[in-house]
Amino acid sequence: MREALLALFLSSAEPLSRERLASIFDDNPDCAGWEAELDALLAVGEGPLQLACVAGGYRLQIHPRHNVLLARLHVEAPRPLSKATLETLAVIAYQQPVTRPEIEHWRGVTVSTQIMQQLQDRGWIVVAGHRETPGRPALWVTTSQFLEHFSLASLADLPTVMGAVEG
Amino acid sequence: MREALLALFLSSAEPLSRERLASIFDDNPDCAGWEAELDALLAVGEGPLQLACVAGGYRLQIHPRHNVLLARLHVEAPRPLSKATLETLAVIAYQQPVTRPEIEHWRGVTVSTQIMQQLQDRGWIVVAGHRETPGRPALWVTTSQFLEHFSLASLADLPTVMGAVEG
Amino acid sequence: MSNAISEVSPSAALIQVHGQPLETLPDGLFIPPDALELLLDSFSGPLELLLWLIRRNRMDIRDIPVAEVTRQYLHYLHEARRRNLELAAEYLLMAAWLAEIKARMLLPVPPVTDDEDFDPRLELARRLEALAIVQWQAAVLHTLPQAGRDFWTIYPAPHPDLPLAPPLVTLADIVNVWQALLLRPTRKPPSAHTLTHPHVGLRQRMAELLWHCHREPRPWSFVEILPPAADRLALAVSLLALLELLRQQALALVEDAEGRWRVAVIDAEDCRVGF
Repeated sequence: MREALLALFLSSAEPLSRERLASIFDDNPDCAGWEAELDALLAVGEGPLQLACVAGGYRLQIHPRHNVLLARLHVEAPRPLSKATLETLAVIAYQQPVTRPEIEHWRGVTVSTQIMQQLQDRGWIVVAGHRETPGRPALWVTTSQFLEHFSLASLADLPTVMGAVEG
Repeated sequence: MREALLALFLSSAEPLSRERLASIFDDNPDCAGWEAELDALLAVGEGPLQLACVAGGYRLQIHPRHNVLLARLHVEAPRPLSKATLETLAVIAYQQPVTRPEIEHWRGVTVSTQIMQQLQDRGWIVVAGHRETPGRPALWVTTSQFLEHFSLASLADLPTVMGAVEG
Repeated sequence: MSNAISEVSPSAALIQVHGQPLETLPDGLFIPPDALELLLDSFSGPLELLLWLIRRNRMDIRDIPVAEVTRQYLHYLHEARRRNLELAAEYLLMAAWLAEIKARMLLPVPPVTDDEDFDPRLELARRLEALAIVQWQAAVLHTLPQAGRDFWTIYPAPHPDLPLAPPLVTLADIVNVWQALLLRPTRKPPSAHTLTHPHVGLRQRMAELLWHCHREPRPWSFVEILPPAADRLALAVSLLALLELLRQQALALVEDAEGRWRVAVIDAEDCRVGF
């Protein structure tokens, strides 16, 4: 019975609801114990798998204890940042705290939400507050993870750059 | 070790080769026994799963003893391939790399764009290059998804012993 | 697996009429009513019809009795025409080719060549053999186990979010990019949004809105204060006018008991919404 349940879950692209499972099992008297087996599976999982309750029913997923291993299979090779992302990061690093319109002013083009999201996902930038001007724009700063990644003790260690600074 | 192997196979959308597994396991001394475990898995499977050798690697599939049950879950079976589609696929599989005019020559009729599109949509054929003849016709080959769908370890496993052709 | 394949004998049995194999088509070329259309439909072209005829007559591809095959082939074509079935032009082309081969077979073999390539049937035999091979190979593919038909693979199990690989970026990259930005000659001035179409009557619409809301000191729903039967431009101007009045704090947005936004003249400080 457990094998049958596992076979269904493992071959299914979507989560399976109790109703769906019932429609598969219920006219077969040999499968009477399926609900007890489902509950057991839900409680203890099976090997590297755990049964999770998600929208639309249950699905098997890999237990997080295998994350380190899975990362070796799935994580793609590091890629360079796009020029747009790099510029945005540079403006925030050197001009912080800085608003998005100010970043756009420095770069001369609009900054996509996607870029800001990407840098936030990395944990490199964060909103530190809001400027008290109309619209109260968010003020962006770099994080301690940013400093760690680039082996900087503090922002003061950012190399000084010469240029015509007139803002 | 078995759990770790299963976790990798269970989370992978494509077959994993021994080389791929080696690159994941080999710099970890705790994982020294993975090859023995792989062979054991290959021999006896695990619960409802069996390990199959396809497309140059290994993948998990549900043991056929559960087919009746699975047919109840996967009610919308894939549409059977038409005769014309099957013949076109056969020419590409056996004659690759092959151009469309060559396919038409083998089959004795023109090959519709629709059929070529259908085979591409399934991910079974791709253009691998162009023949350096006038018009530079595209050269069609089958993909690893083709091997996966037909459960073939490699193209060399396509049966070649001709039966009674003159039937 | 070899068992499965030996069962495959791509033959006339592939052609069925009302579920019955058409191998039993009587000799003498009697064609049952309605069968011809189904029969011809099942062939993808004239070559396949020809191959089927040869197999049905148990003839040798490498030694085709061209006269007999041509007679039978033409019979099917005539039948098809008699029943007003549409046939592709290739069927007529094949008929012409057969007739040509038949004619050349009647000619004496020129003494200068004893080449077996001279046999006018050779090209036809080659093409029929190619088709036979393709049919056999297609039958082989059909018997191979197919995913979702004969077996099911696992669908990859999801796993928790994995850590992202850090991108390839060095401190020097950031410094260089910043340097380049500093040296960039011209920068766009901070953008400001201005209305470029005064003639659409923003001021007037603002006045109308204010007047409308002042008529009765109650919160108004958006629908109530929009101009009746307004087009897109009028709606856009109304919205701009409303936003401008909100910005100037001439009007305020308030939330009613059901949590819907309403517009009201500012008088009660307690229900004002920070904007």
